[in-house]
Amino acid sequence: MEFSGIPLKKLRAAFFDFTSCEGCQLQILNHEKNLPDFLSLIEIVNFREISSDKRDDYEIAFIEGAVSRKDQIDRLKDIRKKAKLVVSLGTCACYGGVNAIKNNFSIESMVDEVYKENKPETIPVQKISEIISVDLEIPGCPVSKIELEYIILCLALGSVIEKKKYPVCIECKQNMNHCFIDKGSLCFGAITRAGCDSICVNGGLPCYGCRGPSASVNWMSLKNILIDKGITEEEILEKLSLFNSLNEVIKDEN
Amino acid sequence: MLFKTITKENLRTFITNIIKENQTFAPVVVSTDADNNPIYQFKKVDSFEEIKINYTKSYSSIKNFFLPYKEDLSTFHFNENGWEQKINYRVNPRVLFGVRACDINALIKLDQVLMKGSFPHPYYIARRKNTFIIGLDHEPMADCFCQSLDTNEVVHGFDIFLTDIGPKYFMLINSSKAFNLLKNITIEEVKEEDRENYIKEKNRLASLFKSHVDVTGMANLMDIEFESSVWQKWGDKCLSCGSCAMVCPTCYCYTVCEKINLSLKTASKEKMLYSCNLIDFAEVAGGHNFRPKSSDRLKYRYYHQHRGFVESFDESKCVGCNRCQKACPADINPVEVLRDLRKENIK
Amino acid sequence: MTYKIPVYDINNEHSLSQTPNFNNKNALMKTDMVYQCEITNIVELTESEKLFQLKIINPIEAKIFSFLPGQFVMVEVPGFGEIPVSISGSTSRRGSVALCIRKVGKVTGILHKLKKGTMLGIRGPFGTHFPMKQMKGSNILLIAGGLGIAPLRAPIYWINEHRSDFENVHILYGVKTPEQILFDFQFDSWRKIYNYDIHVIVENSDKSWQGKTGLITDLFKDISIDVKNTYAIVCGPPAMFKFVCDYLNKQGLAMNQMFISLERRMHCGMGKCCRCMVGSTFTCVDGPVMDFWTVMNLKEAI
Amino acid sequence: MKIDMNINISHLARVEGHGDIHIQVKDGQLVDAKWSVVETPRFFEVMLKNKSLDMAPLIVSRICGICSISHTIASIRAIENALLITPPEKAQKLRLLALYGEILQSHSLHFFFLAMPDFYNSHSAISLMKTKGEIYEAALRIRGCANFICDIIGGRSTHPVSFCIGGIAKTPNIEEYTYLAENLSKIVADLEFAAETSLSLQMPSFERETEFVSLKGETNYQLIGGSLMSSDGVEKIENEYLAMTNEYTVDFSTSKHARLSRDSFAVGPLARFNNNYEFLHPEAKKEAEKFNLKPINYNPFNNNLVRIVECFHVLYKSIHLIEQLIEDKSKDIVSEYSVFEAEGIGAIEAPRGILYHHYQINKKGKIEKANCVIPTTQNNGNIHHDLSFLVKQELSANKNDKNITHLCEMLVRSYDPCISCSVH
Ligand SMILES: Cc1cc2nc3c(=O)[nH]c(=O)nc-3n(C[C@H](O)[C@H](O)[C@H](O)COP(=O)(O)OP(=O)(O)OC[C@H]3O[C@@H](n4cnc5c(N)ncnc54)[C@H](O)[C@@H]3O)c2cc1C
Ligand code: SF4
Ligand code: SF4
Ligand code: SF4
Repeated sequence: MEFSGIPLKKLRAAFFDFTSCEGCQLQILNHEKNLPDFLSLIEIVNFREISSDKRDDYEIAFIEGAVSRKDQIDRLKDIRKKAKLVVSLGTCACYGGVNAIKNNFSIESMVDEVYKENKPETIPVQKISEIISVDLEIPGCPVSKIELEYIILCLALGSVIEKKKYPVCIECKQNMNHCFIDKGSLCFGAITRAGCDSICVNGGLPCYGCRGPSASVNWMSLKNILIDKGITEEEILEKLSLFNSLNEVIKDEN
Repeated sequence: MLFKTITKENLRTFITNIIKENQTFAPVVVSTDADNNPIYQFKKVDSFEEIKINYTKSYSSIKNFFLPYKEDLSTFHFNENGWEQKINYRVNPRVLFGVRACDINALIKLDQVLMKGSFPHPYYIARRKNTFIIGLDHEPMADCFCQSLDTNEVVHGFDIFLTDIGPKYFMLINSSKAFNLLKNITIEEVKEEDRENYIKEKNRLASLFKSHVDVTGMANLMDIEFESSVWQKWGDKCLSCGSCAMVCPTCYCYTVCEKINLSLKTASKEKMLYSCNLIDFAEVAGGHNFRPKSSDRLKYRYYHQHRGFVESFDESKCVGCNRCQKACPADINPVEVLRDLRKENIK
Repeated sequence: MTYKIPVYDINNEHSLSQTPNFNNKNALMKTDMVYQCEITNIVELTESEKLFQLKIINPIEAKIFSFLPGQFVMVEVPGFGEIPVSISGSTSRRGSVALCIRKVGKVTGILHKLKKGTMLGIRGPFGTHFPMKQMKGSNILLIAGGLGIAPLRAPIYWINEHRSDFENVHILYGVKTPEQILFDFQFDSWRKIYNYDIHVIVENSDKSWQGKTGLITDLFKDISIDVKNTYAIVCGPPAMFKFVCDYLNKQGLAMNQMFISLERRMHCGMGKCCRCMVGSTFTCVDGPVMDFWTVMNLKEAI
Repeated sequence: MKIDMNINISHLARVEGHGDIHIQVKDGQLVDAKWSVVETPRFFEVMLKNKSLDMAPLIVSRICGICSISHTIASIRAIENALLITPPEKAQKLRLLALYGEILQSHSLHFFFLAMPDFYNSHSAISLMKTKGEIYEAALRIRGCANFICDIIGGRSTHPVSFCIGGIAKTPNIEEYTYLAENLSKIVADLEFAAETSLSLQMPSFERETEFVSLKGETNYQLIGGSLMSSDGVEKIENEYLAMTNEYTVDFSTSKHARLSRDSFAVGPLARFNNNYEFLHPEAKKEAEKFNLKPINYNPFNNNLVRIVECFHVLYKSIHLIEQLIEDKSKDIVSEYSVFEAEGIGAIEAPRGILYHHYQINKKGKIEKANCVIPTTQNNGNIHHDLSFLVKQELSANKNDKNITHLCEMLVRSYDPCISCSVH
């Protein structure tokens, strides 16, 4: 197959789920209008949630979810061995996501509280790249299907995948939203990588940074701005840790 | 230009009828800020009643009716033999009602770049020629500094411009299109008292400005103060988020991005307004960035406004609307930046 | 009675139905309409550089397209992007455009995957050129660093095609490693047939390299220049041209007798996207070719 | 014939999350049949500790990607019940509309993409799409429209962003309503076509008497709040949900089980249908009649058909609700509130059945303690018991292990378990 002089490769893809809500996988079936075209670009050889076919000859492994149990580590390593390209799909896989809030509590007390008996085994939440090497990260809680379509197309065409370097504020302005910060509230859009079309702010929620930091982060300035607006440090930290995606930003603080 | 007056009642009828037959955009309330002040935007309206005729200023400027945030420059259609490129400049006529003087002056500045000079921009021209502009005078807000930049008065660039002189509006008619439309409604000749009221009102409005900044010699100052620590000071605050350029009525720089449709049958070449504050604005092949620091980029934005544009067109690119400060999460204030540069803030 | 605003259809403007002529900068035209080209030949120069030979398909467009040494075109790979590339061929071969392209990213990466026969688009020519006519009767110094040799090929051909107009021609060419040398297969003909004096120097050499090792300025020891009657054309990375021009200036070569070609990010080529602005100058319209004096007077030029 | 058989399905496909089926038969006698959930627990209830109220709906939304709107609404409802907030009527209508959207989205996902391949002996909808193109075109349009409702009302179909404590952050404009209404009307034909085709689908014959739990309809097919009921005659108010669920742990599953009057009970489409049949939209009832469905129905496989029936219900209800919303010119969409020490429960009908969120709030407005009871958790016991019943029935009909495996998988799927949800 060829597209305008460029060889086109139908990649064998597998989708695997780890600790997550499976919302990112669900996005694959969304954007229904484009679905037939989307499915014609890849050959899905393993996707438990929608198919009972299972093959191990995949080239790309899309990994959804974080790691939170020992057996998942071996499963991941096995996938890494088989796949040419490992892609972290969604904020859980890229950063730990909401699951990582769990890491603020002691494992034992947590298990005791929820299970009186028949206690399950569990370990602190880790992102995929802490366990195996990852070739591509597609954050988002959930991932944006439009972005996913773009990435699949680039992979099929062997083209460079361009990540937006600018922050969510640009998209927020394109959508003619009134800035949360001007309203006196907190928003992390200014330090978060764009690509979601500022979907949260459009819907009335500030951006809590599920897509991770943009290419230019000025955390000290943003923090001062928020404190000036009367937002407490405690609240800033609570919101900053919702997705575990902006940690590296605070690290710069010291 | 023709000068007439129109009663408030007739204006209402006039606008109501315009709304009925044309896509009309006018200021409406969309939100409130931390101090409970209303936030306005130009939105499509279906009746005169929705319009906030006494609005202050719109949060985003009207430039996006002429330079949309995103616009397809062309599309490619693939076939067995290769591809075919298609371009279309068609724009449906629309009306903007309630445009401020500074915003009209901003359009005139954009006209300089995009309609005149080298390589006129057909996309802009198509939009400009199909937009009917009805301007409206207003009391400046405390932070408006358009007077300092000579953009609080308009002489062209619009179809109709209105000034409230009590029971009626003083009306400047500046296009045959406007003249023809106005044949539908009763308008009156300007009487002696109207002229008096008009001048009085104009003087009153001019006297209300509270924000001023001296821009004389600014172009050279920009060069002289190129290494000034002022840039570091403001650069440290800047989040490099680009909000300022997005809302600014005269920022027009852009990026281009091409997208192939999933069907592989078509592709589009999309233009997207950009901002010189964004980190990769001046990044080139090999990864070299000509403006790596946020202070370099912030400086550059001012440099383009108060030096680059002056060099080409003998006037600043900034019109003094202060939208950039309102939209800036870091509250970076152009008046303060320029004063700092003039060393006026040092006591 | 109607309140309907009449449509103004700009598509009806006469000039918009004409083939765009990018040499006519002030006309209203379909500025984003490309000339379709076929890739007629691809020469693999090194691992990362290829020379593409394009032929403009439409005869009218082929006739309109004319350029001067130093100018560039915007190369369109539909669906992937459009990039500025200097024209690296002779001005006299109408309808034919040679481009030497280094693989660095998205568009250039795709270009390197293309095969002979593929259709591309170009717009242009854009930008300023080396003032070849003004240089008449002088000695010429052509100095290239790395990929900088690509834009120099146009003046190299020009000078040969007007050989009697020029005195001595020196080509000084510096690269990092021997494998990076471009167009060495042409050096013989440039020396023998064009009668140019060519010197090549390599920064980091290996055993296979027989020639000189060092920085490009080391080559000045091998030639003598008459600073009164010499023009220099310098192409290469900013650090290199600054170094070279400063040296030549110290030797007495006037700043406005040295021409360089600047590189900036560009998305339109027409002074609209502002990406290539240096201070207040558009590299695409007022450049990329500028004399050293102008460059040194630009803020953040280097 | 005395046969031995071991069926071990690990990570059952075409369900949300990870669950295993284990069947052991010796000498033709069932030794063991297990439905065991092996999903890793995420400890959402602990994560909520000491969190600000506005964070709760955002966090719990991530319990499940398919029914995130349900979790969000249940969470907000729990907080509102605790703090005695009454959201404006318009906000309530919009929430209900979003829930309709989610039910349509989830049901059509399950029916066409997860369940349907079983009836055509196919492994996945992706391969089935090639042979049953027409049905899938209709299915994609239905899902597209369902997602569109969620996008418009919730800002996004997965993990909505527009719902807030006290109401809703934004309302659609007239253009959006009209566009929605037009699209919904268009897919009526698609749904009818899908229903028509489904008439030929043979549901396996199987019946096991069980108890059905759902919200209690008073005047309508209740989906948000109200009282709780079971088909065995138990009735409780929302706040007494614990008496309705009685969760307990088992050693073969990371998800808990639940019971009421019997060993297990069922929630979900069939439970709602059995308990609230009279309140179904007439068009949905007509559909049920075509399928020969009448309450009370004890065949869990019929959950599949009831999903189609419910799709009709929510589709017609949505069209009607949008008409009302277009008329509703009120601008009031959020109620103000203050925080105090309080406790509240929110019960709603998620696509897979009744869902409860329960929070204790301290006087600083932080969550002190949380509890969430998920539909699939409540169904797990029932699935588990159904399995042994089904295997016994099939053994006596002399079915082979391939047949039995297929039926067991289908049985579990017919509950559309949301496993990661159940192990939250
Ligand atoms: C006047 C001029 C003449 C040039 N002549 C040549 C030539 O003869 N041969 C040659 O190989 N290269 C030439 N270049 C450089 C060439 O334009 C870039 O290598 C090319 O744009 C990179 O495109 P890309 O899509 O492959 O890279 P990308 O994947 O887009 O990015 C790689 C890098 O290139 C930068 N970049 C992206 N777009 C542009 C752009 N439009 N202009 C400049 N940098 C960009 C990015 O910031 C990034 O750092 C010239 C540039 C200019 C301005
Ligand atoms: S609301 Fe958030 S994303 Fe939008 S402009 Fe403000 S800070 Fe940026
Ligand atoms: S707005 Fe922020 S939180 Fe929302 S999707 Fe975008 S990046 Fe994620
Ligand atoms: S720079 Fe700021 S004040 Fe000046 S025109 Fe732009 S937005 Fe208005």
